[in-house]
Amino acid sequence: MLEIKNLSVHYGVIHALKDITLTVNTGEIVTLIGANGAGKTTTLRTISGLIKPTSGEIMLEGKNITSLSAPQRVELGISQVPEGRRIFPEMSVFENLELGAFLRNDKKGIKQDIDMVFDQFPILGDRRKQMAGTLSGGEQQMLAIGRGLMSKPRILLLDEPSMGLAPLLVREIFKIIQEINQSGTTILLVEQNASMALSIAHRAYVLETGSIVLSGQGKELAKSSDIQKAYLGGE
Amino acid sequence: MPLLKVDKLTKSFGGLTAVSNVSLHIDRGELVGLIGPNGAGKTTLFNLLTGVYVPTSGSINLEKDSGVIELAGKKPYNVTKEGLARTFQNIRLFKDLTVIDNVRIAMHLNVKYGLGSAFLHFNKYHNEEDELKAEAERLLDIFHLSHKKNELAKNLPYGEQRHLEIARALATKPSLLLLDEPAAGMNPYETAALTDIIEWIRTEFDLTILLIEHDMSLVMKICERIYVLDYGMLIASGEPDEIRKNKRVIEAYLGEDVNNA
Amino acid sequence: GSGGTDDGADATEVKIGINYELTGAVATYGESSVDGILMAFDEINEAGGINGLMINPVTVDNKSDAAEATSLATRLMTQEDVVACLGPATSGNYMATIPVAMGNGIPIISASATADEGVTVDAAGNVNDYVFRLCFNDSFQGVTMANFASQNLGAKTAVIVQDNSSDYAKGLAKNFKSTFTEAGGTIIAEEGYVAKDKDFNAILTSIKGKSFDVIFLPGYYQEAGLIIKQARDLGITAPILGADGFDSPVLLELAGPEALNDVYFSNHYSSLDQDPLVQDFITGFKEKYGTEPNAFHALGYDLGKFIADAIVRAGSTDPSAIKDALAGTTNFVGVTGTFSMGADHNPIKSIVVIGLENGVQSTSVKVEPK
Amino acid sequence: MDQFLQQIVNGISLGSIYALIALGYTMIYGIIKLINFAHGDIYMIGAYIGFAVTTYTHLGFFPALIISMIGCTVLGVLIEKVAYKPLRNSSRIAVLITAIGMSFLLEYVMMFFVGAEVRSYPTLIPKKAFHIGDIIINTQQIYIVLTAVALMILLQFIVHKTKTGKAMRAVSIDKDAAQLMGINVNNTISFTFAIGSAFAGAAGVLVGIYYNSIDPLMGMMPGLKAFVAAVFGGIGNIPGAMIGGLGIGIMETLVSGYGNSMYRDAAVFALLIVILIVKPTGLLGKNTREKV
Amino acid sequence: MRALTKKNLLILSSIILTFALVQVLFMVGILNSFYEITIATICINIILAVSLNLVTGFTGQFSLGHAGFMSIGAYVCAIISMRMGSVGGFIFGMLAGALAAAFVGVLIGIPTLRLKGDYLAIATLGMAEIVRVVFLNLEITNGAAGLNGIPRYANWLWLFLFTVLAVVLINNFIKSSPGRACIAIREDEIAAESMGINTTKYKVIAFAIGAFFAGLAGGLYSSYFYFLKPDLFGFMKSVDILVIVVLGGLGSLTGSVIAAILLALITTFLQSFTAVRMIVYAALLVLIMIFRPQGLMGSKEINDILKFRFRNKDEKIE
Ligand SMILES: Nc1ncnc2c1ncn2[C@@H]1O[C@H](COP(=O)(O)OP(=O)(O)OP(=O)(O)O)[C@@H](O)[C@H]1O
Ligand SMILES: Nc1ncnc2c1ncn2[C@@H]1O[C@H](COP(=O)(O)OP(=O)(O)OP(=O)(O)O)[C@@H](O)[C@H]1O
Ligand SMILES: [Mg+2]
Ligand SMILES: [Mg+2]
Repeated sequence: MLEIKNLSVHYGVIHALKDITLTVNTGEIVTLIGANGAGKTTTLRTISGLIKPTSGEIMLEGKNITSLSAPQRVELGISQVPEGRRIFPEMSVFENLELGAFLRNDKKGIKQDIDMVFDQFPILGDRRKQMAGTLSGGEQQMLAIGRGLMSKPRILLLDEPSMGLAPLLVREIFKIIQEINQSGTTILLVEQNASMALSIAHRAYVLETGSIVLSGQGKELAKSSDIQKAYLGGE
Repeated sequence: MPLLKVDKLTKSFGGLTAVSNVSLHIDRGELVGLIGPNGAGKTTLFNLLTGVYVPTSGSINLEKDSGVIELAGKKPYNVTKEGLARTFQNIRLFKDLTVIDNVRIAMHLNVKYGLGSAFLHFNKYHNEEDELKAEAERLLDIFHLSHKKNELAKNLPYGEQRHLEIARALATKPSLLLLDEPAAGMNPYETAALTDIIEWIRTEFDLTILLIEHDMSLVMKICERIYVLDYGMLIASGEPDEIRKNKRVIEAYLGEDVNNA
Repeated sequence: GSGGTDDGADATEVKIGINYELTGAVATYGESSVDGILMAFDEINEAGGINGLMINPVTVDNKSDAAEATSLATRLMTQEDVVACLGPATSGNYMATIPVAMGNGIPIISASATADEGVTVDAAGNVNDYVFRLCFNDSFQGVTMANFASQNLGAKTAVIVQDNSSDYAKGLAKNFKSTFTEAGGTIIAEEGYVAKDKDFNAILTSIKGKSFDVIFLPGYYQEAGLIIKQARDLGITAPILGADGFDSPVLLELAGPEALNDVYFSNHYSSLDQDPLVQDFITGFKEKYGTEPNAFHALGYDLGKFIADAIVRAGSTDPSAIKDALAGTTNFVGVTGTFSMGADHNPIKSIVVIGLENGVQSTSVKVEPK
Repeated sequence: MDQFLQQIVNGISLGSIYALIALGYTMIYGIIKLINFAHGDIYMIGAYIGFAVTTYTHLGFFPALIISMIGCTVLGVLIEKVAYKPLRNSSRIAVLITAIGMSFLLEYVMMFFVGAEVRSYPTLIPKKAFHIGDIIINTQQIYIVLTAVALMILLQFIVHKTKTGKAMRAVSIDKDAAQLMGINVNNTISFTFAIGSAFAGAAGVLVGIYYNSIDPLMGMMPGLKAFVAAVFGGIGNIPGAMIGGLGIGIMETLVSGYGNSMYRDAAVFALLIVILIVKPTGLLGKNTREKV
Repeated sequence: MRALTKKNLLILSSIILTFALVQVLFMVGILNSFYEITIATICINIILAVSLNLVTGFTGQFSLGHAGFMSIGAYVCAIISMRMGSVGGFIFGMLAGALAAAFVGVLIGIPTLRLKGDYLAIATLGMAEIVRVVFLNLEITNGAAGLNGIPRYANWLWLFLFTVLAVVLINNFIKSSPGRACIAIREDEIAAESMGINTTKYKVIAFAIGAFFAGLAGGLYSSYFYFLKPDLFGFMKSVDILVIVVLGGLGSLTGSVIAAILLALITTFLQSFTAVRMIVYAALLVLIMIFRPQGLMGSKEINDILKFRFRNKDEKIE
């Protein structure tokens, strides 16, 4: 579904991504793991069109989208739940979700989908009128995911959805990700919590200082001793 | 008398009571954890302790050599002066300044020369500035940052920024250090390294530490005691093993599957 | 620098500096003055110049800023080698250039710097050799209008509404006040506004509630036009008095003819004056610029003619000789009146008090200087 | 008492003019946090466009108003594209200086072409005075007050009830996140400038008619006062701009009418500072203390 | 004072050299009184710009009222030196003016520095307007007509001396612990406070120092240009100073100095293009900001650049 070919990104003189190639097939959960500063967020932001690559191509279902703007990519079905949530704090929960559906015009469908998000995250339903900025960290994370779903994406990019969440919620979030996937959305997941990510992912890539150093089946990678040592905190 | 004694502390924002009647204490030299669900009021409690918020009611007592003092209602800079230092949940470095300047700024309270020296750079200025610089470099060494001392803080990788924040807090020469989610955004490997550093600085600097963290691998490993907040209220306290088994804590926070912590 | 004669025999032109406010707060006065000056210079050059020398005007813009005026005066005198400088228009900026003129020995003249003190005579009472003006000063106009109010209009009480940001207006107000009270009148209220204000309803409403015989309105036509209109709209019918700052066709455009009744102002000349000099100027000006001239235009025009006349009389382009010629002026005939230069370098000229009816000049009273 | 009421009427009509300009100001501020110093000059250009249209083509009030609004829209969008867009990621103060430069540019270019002299405006709306007791209100005052209120309501509606308004708010909070929602940030900002500038153009024509006097520097003081009004009401807040404008207008009037008119501006600023000290984010500004 | 370090000697000698060079140019007549005015403007603008830079560039407090402080210094100095009529009177007047400005700075700073960003800008703008209106209505300042014939003691020597003094003292301050406290406030007020910095105190200190030097510049201005009027110190003057600071680079003293010189040169050069000078000036302003939004120097100082050069060389050798 999503193909990235020889992608390079620079921030000024910093070479953040070096010649990255990866694919995400329809219906998969693919996870991208790596240390701090490896370039995970950069990868997602480039896919979304927030950053222009220095070279390389991004293909969505065979179509080259490298030169499209971020909003155009949203229209084609790419949605991102960004690092640090980036909800609109001075707007209500409801308005945040409405904005998620900005490009849609089917009023009825939007309404249904908002209800669906409230089903998925009942606590958001209770807080629909509350200013998003006053939500707790976990609630904000749920809102960010719900908002990401509102555009009816074909592929959802998740950047560290478990960061700063209580253990109980972390497990909850991963369960929800799997549910979203099962209902037909392809997922590219970036996580620090590598063990959890690997446990739900079909496939995984390991990023190290801007290059992909390893890839394979999620479960298998989890067993690899290199990975154990570097990212899972194992001995 | 413990180093820090919090008594019936309450903070309300309009209708919401973020911290509700919380009493706790921390003894000298202890390493104490503060955990609880998102929105439980942990950061708010830190903000109360450090003077960012004025408590609605309750008291915060700190024991000093000179006697017990009340911290509630004091301005943040005065709280720091009394020996409390903190890091922030969302990193708040002086992003556009160099690494070493971040630390030097934090040494502000230890500077004795006055405005005259500041303008005219008397000998006093030079002597103290030299000392300051040496001291700052020593701190950076501990966190393996001295080779980056002239880099801008914002250009450091995330993990190193967290380290720099701790170094900066230490530069104020605190007796009590408050760490707000120091391991957030780190992978397990990095978290493990951080755990070691926290233990090490505690002995090296003779510190008392209170830390907030959602990563149980860190909390359960190094905290001697743990307080648990939920909806602004203290729901449990005790040693890691007790907390791990506490039903209310499991229900509200840890979940059933706590074994991987 | 010592002026344009250094170049010796091959000189075919005479450089005259024009240092005016062409941008900034008082740009309109500078702009008008320069238009008048250049019209005069064009006429002179077309007629063969000054003894065969073409006038080369060096125009600079002092941005309505005193320091800039000083800098430009220095530039004109030391870099451009002008033989004399005209302007700036406002007293403050003009005064700032006085030490430059004195230091460089180049005469300066202004046609609109009306401040009583500190212009042609310094604080110690000595005349500034190189400094001249060809307009009367604030006290003459202020005193004239106060006398006009009490003697011609029989006013006992007056309200002053002054442009608080203008030294010209404040100078007029001060002189009006002292003369009017000396003559037994009372000033009921003093109100202020600042240049570029457009809404005067607040002060007008407040004076409407008082009883008084006349309003004295020292200031310029841009605001005066609006004040007169708004006053009449609010039902204030008392006579309104002003000074040469009123003299502009814009006053009529802003206030409209219905509002311009019972309005009197002092001026250098009356456009109704049938003297051919005046009428030729007015038609010539309309041809050249497409509008009616205002006081600044007329004064600027006279200024241009005046400096040329002085150079002719000096018989040389030596600044010091020009200075002497300026000081020795007798009976110069200009659009804005015939005058001789007084010992204090102020012109001795008569004043005209013009009355407006439906926006048209209907009466004029001539007042001779004491 | 009558005099007091008359002063209030005076204050409201003066204040409505400040409000008219402040509305556009605050709206542009709201989206890119820019104190658009050129806004007052767009208002000036609007007045001149209206002047040119009515003087040379003899069209009536409404065509003049519309043409002026269109002209200002084009100008506002152009300025944004040329001068502000390249600075999207620069410090706010850099953009502020650009705005000041832009303001100078408009003033001096205008002065270069039309001269510094004031011009009188054609009477496009017949002026009729109504006497209520001793209080005088004229039709033009009523027009201005009504226009200001109507524009405020319209703006409030656009910003809070329409999709574009939502996009505007989202862009103002977080540009990247807005893009991720599919919002075209550049178009949204252009749209905001278009509306803000159109309003400034309308204000220019209305004020030209009301006071019958325009000049190239006419935008300077009202621009500054409108900025003060917007801050006073809580910058970025639409009803705040209205209340701020009226507040400043009424304050000025009362100080002139009952205090010392020589100290009008000083008194108004002193009052303003006192109010800000009591309410540091303006009358309706939200005190969004950063959560740490 | 470690006066005799290599670096200080280098700075001292370059200062003396600059002075000597200009002095010689004056003496042989290459520079005449016209250039002296330009140089005087540059000196005064440098003092104004570095002092505003301390407030806005280093401490991060957005001030639109610097001309107000300048006018206080100017009027106080003018009035005193007119009464005393001696060089001593001028120096005393200048100090008194600067202190008066600093005093007003503290007075207005304590309540208003709680305000943030644009709200502070409005408060400072308002303060400057109030000062201006007061001068416009006072008897002793001669109202709108202004003061004329102020004794002219300020000459190139004084101007140079005070400019160097202002730059050196402010530079020293920034390189000290209180100076770093100010910079910390600009970077992150909440974090600064958590580091034990009394933010209000340091904001007021920076504000007072800024006002002090602005007052000093005002005193020099009044004496050199011997003429004062309230409208010289309007909003536009504050903007002019801000333009210098931003153009040079917020947080760069070197930048302020360079921008003050550059703008004076541009202004002088444009004087010959009367009709379009302001249009060109405004267009230049916009263009410079578009192409160099961080200002000419960013937040770098001259020695940062020199150091960078040296370091690069070293690296190549290795
Ligand atoms: N805006 C920026 N300007 C300059 N450098 C940047 C910028 N954003 C990221 N970088 C650098 O690019 C590299 C990759 O950063 P990125 O944020 O993609 O890492 P990451 O893998 O998401 O890390 P983390 O786990 O901390 O989120 C890092 O070295 C980082 O310092
Ligand atoms: N300044 C404030 N105004 C209003 N509500 C606030 C404010 N600060 C905190 N709150 C609310 O108080 C509650 C506690 O917040 P706090 O930040 O202390 O949570 P926390 O325990 O640190 O959570 P997390 O683990 O997600 O960081 C939340 O509901 C939050 O929305
Ligand atoms: Mg990341
Ligand atoms: Mg928290």
